[in-house]
Amino acid sequence: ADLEVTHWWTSGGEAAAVQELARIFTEQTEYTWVDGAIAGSGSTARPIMVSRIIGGDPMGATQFNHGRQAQELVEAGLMQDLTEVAEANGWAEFINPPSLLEACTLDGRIYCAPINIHSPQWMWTSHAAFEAAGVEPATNWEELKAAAPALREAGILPLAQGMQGWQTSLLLNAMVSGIGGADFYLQVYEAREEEALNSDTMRQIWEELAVARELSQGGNLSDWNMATNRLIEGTAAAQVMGDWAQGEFALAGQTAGTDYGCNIGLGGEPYIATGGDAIYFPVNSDAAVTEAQMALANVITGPEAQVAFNAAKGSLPIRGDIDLTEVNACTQQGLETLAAGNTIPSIDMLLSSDTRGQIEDLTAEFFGSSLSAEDAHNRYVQIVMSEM
Amino acid sequence: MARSGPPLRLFQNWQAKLAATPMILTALVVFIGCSLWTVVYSFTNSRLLPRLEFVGLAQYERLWSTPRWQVSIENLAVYGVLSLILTLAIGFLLAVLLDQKIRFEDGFRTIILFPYALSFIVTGVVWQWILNPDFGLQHIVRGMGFSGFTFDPLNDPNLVILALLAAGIWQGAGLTTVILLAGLRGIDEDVWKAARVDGIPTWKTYIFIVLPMMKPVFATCVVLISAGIIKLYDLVVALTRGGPGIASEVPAKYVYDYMFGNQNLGQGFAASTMMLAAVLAIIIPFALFQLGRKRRV
Amino acid sequence: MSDAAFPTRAAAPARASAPRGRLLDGPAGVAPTRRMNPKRIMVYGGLIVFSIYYLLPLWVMVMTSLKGMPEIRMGNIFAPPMEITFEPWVKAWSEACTGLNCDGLSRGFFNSVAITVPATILSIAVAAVNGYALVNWRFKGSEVFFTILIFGAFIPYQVMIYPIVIILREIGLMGSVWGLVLVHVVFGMPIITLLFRNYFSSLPPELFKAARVDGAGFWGIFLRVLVPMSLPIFTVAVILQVTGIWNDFLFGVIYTRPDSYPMTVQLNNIVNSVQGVREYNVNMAATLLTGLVPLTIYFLSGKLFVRGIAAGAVKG
Amino acid sequence: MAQALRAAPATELDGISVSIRDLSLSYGSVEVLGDLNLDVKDGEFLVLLGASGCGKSTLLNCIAGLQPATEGQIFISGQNVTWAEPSERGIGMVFQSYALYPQMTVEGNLSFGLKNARVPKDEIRRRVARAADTLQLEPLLKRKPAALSGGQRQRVAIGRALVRDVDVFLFDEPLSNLDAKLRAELRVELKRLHQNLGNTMIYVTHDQIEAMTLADRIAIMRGGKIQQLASPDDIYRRPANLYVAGFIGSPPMNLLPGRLEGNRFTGALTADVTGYDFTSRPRGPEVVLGIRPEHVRTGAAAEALPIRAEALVEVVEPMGADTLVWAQLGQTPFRVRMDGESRVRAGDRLSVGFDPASLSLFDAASETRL
Amino acid sequence: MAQALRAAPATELDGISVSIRDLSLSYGSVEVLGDLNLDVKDGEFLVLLGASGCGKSTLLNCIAGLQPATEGQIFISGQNVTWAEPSERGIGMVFQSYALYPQMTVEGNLSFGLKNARVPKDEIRRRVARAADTLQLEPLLKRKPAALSGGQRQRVAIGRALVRDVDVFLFDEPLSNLDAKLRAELRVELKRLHQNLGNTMIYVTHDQIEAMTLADRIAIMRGGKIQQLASPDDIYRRPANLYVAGFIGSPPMNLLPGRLEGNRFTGALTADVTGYDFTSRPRGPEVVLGIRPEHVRTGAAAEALPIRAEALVEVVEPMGADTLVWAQLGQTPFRVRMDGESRVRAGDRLSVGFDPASLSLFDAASETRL
Ligand SMILES: Nc1ncnc2c1ncn2[C@@H]1O[C@H](COP(=O)(O)OP(=O)(O)OP(=O)(O)O)[C@@H](O)[C@H]1O
Ligand SMILES: Nc1ncnc2c1ncn2[C@@H]1O[C@H](COP(=O)(O)OP(=O)(O)OP(=O)(O)O)[C@@H](O)[C@H]1O
Ligand SMILES: [Mg+2]
Ligand SMILES: [Mg+2]
Repeated sequence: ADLEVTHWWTSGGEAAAVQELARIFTEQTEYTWVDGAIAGSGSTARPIMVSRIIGGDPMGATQFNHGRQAQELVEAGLMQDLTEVAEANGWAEFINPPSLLEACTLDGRIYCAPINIHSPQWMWTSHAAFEAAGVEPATNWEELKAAAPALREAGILPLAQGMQGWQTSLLLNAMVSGIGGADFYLQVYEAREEEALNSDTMRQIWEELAVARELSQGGNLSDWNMATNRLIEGTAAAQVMGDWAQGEFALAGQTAGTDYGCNIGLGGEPYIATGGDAIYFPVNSDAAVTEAQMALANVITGPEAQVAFNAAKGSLPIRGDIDLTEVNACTQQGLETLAAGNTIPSIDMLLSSDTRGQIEDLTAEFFGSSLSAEDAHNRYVQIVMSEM
Repeated sequence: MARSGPPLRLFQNWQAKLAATPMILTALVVFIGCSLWTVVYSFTNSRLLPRLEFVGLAQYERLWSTPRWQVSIENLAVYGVLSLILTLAIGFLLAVLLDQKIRFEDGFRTIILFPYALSFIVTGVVWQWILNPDFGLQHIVRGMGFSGFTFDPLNDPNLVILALLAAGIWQGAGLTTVILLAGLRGIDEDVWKAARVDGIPTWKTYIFIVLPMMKPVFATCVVLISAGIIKLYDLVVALTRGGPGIASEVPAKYVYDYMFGNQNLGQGFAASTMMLAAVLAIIIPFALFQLGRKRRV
Repeated sequence: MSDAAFPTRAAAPARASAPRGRLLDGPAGVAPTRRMNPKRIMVYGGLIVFSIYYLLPLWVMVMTSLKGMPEIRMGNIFAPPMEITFEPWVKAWSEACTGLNCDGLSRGFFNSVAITVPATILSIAVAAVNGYALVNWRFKGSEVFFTILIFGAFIPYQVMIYPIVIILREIGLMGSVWGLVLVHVVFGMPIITLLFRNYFSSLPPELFKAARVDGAGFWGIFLRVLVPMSLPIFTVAVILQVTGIWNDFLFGVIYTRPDSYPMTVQLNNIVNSVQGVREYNVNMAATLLTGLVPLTIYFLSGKLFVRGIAAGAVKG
Repeated sequence: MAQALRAAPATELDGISVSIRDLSLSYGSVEVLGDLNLDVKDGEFLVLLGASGCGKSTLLNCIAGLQPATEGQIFISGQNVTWAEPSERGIGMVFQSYALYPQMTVEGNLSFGLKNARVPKDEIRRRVARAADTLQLEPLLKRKPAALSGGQRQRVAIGRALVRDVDVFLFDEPLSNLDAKLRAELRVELKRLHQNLGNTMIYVTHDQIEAMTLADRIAIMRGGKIQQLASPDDIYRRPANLYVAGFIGSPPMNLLPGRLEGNRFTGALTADVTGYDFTSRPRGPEVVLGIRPEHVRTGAAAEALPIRAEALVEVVEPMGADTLVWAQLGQTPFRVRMDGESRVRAGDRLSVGFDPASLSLFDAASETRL
Repeated sequence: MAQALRAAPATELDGISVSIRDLSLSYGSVEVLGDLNLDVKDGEFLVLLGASGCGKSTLLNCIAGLQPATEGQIFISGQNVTWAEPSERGIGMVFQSYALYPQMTVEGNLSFGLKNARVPKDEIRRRVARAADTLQLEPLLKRKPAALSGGQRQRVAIGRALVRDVDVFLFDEPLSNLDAKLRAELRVELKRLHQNLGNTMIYVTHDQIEAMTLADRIAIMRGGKIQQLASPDDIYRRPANLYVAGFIGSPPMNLLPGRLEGNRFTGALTADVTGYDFTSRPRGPEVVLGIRPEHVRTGAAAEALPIRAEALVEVVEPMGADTLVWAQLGQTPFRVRMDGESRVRAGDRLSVGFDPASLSLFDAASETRL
């Protein structure tokens, strides 16, 4: 049977990763992968996916960021229960960190297959750019700030940051965990303690965000991969972006460590969020499709697909049991962090899309205007506190 | 041959009624039904899926305290007013120019009308490209020696509305021109002659005599243009994605983003209900005006 | 209005023979007008300026689509290509990728045709019948429904996306081409019905009465008397609907599945599937390709369109 | 409505082609036709005449079934057709705007109704040929209406009614879109057609000349009511009320208000109306005296007449065959129609006179004829 | 446009208000006006009469300067205005469709042109008041055109020309949008206006009654050429050619083709035309004899006349004041206008007769009057 898989993996590295996945799926099963890519980003694609599921015309499988995005669909009984497949294949044993599987679980049943771990807290640097400015590549946020004048002097954009809400809020959250630390991050987003939200740390983070706004001035970028491209070209020095940026570097033939640098948590506290993508399987009336769905769930979590997919995409595998000696220095760094248990839940797991969206709107507004850090901070506190 | 007595009321005209069922269904089920559905659910806390848990006016309170919504409303107002005025002004000017018994009228008209054939996606892409600071206008002007020249509306929150206007008018003024031209052509030739005999200069004739005579045609244009303005969405998405920051957000995008992106249907519904209310606030006076006009004639 | 700018005959010089002792001194014949007086210059000047504004984007699109990426990066977007390449067109049509599908716009093109043709025909058929019923067979409440319909033209689509998903689900058309066709019929209905209603009400009512006396029924009158004389308005309706439906993005993306995505969705995918550098030339070629069908229709039937607009839109 | 009401007693409708009983029609709260009764005899040429907006077309549409009546009944050829479809009523209709089907040839226009009625092809051909022959349309059969002149179009429109072999022809101002000359010609043709066919014809117009020349009887309408139904001659000579008197005749009757005491009228002039054929005596002394401009004699001819006065000429309109004189009789405007040969000038004093037999008297209060 | 060239020699244009010299106008290759010459006297009321499309409006537009002539000259009040702007020509114009400015009040309509010419406010007020007075527009000054009746609108249109204090008034079918009654009334008003103002007026119409009643002289046009320019009486009694004879009169003149040998006419009837006032002798024997329906005498009156015949009555049209009889004289249709009192019926034989002095003879080949 044909299995239609919808997703928004359309950038260069992402597309290459999907390619791998589709290849393996076709090789290992008798089913066909029908690609349903929707370009744009999650915010373009998700409504389409949701409306199709609600509209009773579901695709075979679909990407969501795992966490709370699909929770209501699951609650409404629109998603296939994968518990049997998971138990038969022992997902609980190899999926690491276990929080990944937890995010797929509702009332003890499993509804999605995690496919990768996305860590958004990375600061990427372009060695060529720093070289041109005659300074050492920055390894943390402070160094970047220090190098900024020299970079500007050399006509290099210190920080290449897309102006879209999700990218600017990604920067904010990277600062929360990188500057504030893991506990602070949890206090803010999990416990949503008023104290933490109003703390000096948080205040300072917003000041830093204002600095980032300064540093990214003149970039006029919107898509993240355009920003990454500036780094590849060497016309911008740094970008705070998820590990998927590596896909772009890889595609451009650049080598981690020599051509570009990577710093978890902006070079501060090395914690990575263990969010990522998961594949959900909408309930379906066609038995053949259901079989194909189970087969795909199995393939996705299998070692071969994990290696191929994550290598191409630059993300981390969900299995603790596979050998990734081949991977590059940056991925290695991520794996080590993971192995050390320095993980925090991703923002998708902690906040509703609604709250997350509001934060994105706030940071977008912040970057696109001269809103003061203090005002922004106050509004930020309100948004987070209003999370239901 | 004569039928026995008057036919039942319901079956009078039954074919017409039958033929009009698609319209009746559309009007009742889609336009009224869906709108009501939306209004009802705007009082709930529906998130990803609609559910009837009423929360009173909470969604509206939040809506009006959200800066992005306020910006959206402001943008729509600014864009709407400017676009309405400019489209009408440019449309009328072009119609007047085309009405001067010129050569190649068909050619000019086609040139002015063709963007209307393109989708907003296309329009957005093209204008994004032209306004791109690194390749487009700014780059060209700088290349001509004005190295200090800065024109980057797509990245300037204060100017981004200009970019939307340039693209929106480029796309839409053609239709207005054609309608107004048809209106101009419909004006009694004798009025022109009378004005010439009275010694009234052409421009004055246009402004003081012809323009007021075209009120109904302008009304048609205003309806068409405002329907487009309220729905303004695709162009923003294609051209600016609401950016820089939230500088070019519009209500329709707010609705869409909240309903689907942020998975807060209740909020989206509240926003769309507000849009609906705005539409009513525009249409009802207009409809009354039309009614009044008919009655007077 | 303006005097004839191009006199068919130049002012005749005083004729040699003076018949019947007429006065020949003083102005005679056509007043000498310079071919280009200041007013004319302003008229043409204005038109040309606007034409540039309108044509520039098209020019840029075409030129960019014919350039290679290196030339684009170096250069002037307004300059014609130094080296013409059709590579971007080929790529846009058949090679550009979205996810795993690397067949460019070609698939979307046929999908668009498959959606546009039935949707146009059906929506015009329904709207024409509506207009006819509204003008010639008024029944109690018909104007009310029409008012609601017109009101519907203003409702932002977003308001209705969700409930329509539910409606389509309930009637089992979600995701099928027919569901999309239905959506287009519904949303095209207000304006097209308005057009037909205005047009039919501008036809003499006696025609309708004569046909009734002649024993033609509801459909007989419509099909055999009114439709054959409604060419201008059908042209307008066809043009508006073809462009509207062809250019639709929102409904196309929500109410269909990927294998039946229309061209605009493919275009959006291509434009937004940035892989490394934005391939502006491919984007422009894709954009042009997508706009080709409606553009062609406009260029071919511009005159009819204008005439139809005059017949159907001006009487508000 | 009960079956019993439908068929009118046969005797009652004998020789009556179209009978209208208590017909009312309102648009919303506006009453356009009020309680109208009218019998049209078999083969009669009835003209509905009235000012614009008086409801002539509405009445015709009711008869044709194009406009459902609010109340009342309509009988055609003895059948109650109040609720019948237009095509079932045995009527043919001709419209002011011709209402030809523009995309069909003349032949198509003529045969459309027959095709709808599924008349056999042969029969259609026969009937079209006959109508074309009657109306001299043969050379035009293959043309489209756009390629015809106004008069030809009107003939096709008549032909369309003709082929349907109906009992009753309805005409709604069929000539008013034509120029004066053509109108005069077609008028005669229509009259001839009626003489040949002998059908019942109901003809709406607001042109009195048409009404006077064509009608067997004229129904003068005003505000949805019939003011007078009589032969053209009666209407011209004995208008039933002031409205009809003022409406008929061009220029209209001179109307002089005054008082009537015994047989003595005093107003702009003094007259002894002995010899006037009273149908009723006035209720009060206030009356209006009417005299048609063409019944006024002038100069020497006036001297011999019982009623005489002197008028001051204001404007003279020579109209070829005759001359219209606009004069003042005291303060009242007074029109006189004179021979085309007469030479009168503005400012002249004109002695006028007329016969009591040619005048009309109306009660000023009720406005009806005395 | 040197000033010196403009004034024409005074003597030649003395007493001439509008003079048109060799005027031609073509649209592309279609000649609409051909070498037209026309002098309109000071204070004259000239009517341009002709069938639709004969170029009447075009000529008027040329005079007004709304249509540049292809060739020729136009003089108004002694000035060569061939190239002048309409507003500089000293003309006022009134259009068929009124062409009022709909969004301005009546007052605004009247004063807009003056304001534009920067006439002082006081003067404007004075002139508007005068025009309003002349045309009885005072109570309407504050209304908009939409709130006026047809006749009132037409009066405003005239007023707009009036306030401009011009020498020449141009009217393009100003009454043809009005109904018959109103038309008759306004016609008289116009005549009165002309009598009071004494301006030159050029008036286009295709209604002969208007032409006959209003004109000092009528110019009959056909295909862009003037066929006859003469007083109404002359045109009616002595039509210059067959076209004019057939055009004027309703119903038109009876035209009987035949042969003229000496003074003996043979055709549908035989007649001795001794007493006819020949202006030229025919070139061939083929002639056409014309006699107006109203000059035909019938019955006893016919017996006394030199020319007599018998006609077969076909259709009788009673028209109130008189009766039209459509008859056959041999094979030729023959119209007779009789008194309204006469009682003739279709099928009757009618003896007709007329006086040679009242008939017209035309050369059959050149179609001109003999
Ligand atoms: N659809 C309608 N709704 C309301 N009033 C109407 C409608 N149709 C006609 N009327 C009114 O009915 C009256 C009679 O109209 P009708 O057309 O019968 O007049 P008419 O005598 O034929 O006039 P005319 O000579 O102008 O044709 C008019 O006053 C008109 O305003
Ligand atoms: N703009 C034009 N181009 C070509 N031909 C024209 C134009 N305007 C008028 N004509 C032609 O010139 C001729 C005279 O037109 P004009 O309007 O003067 O006629 P008219 O005598 O006023 O007729 P009517 O009584 O119908 O108003 C007509 O045959 C017409 O077809
Ligand atoms: Mg009528
Ligand atoms: Mg004319």
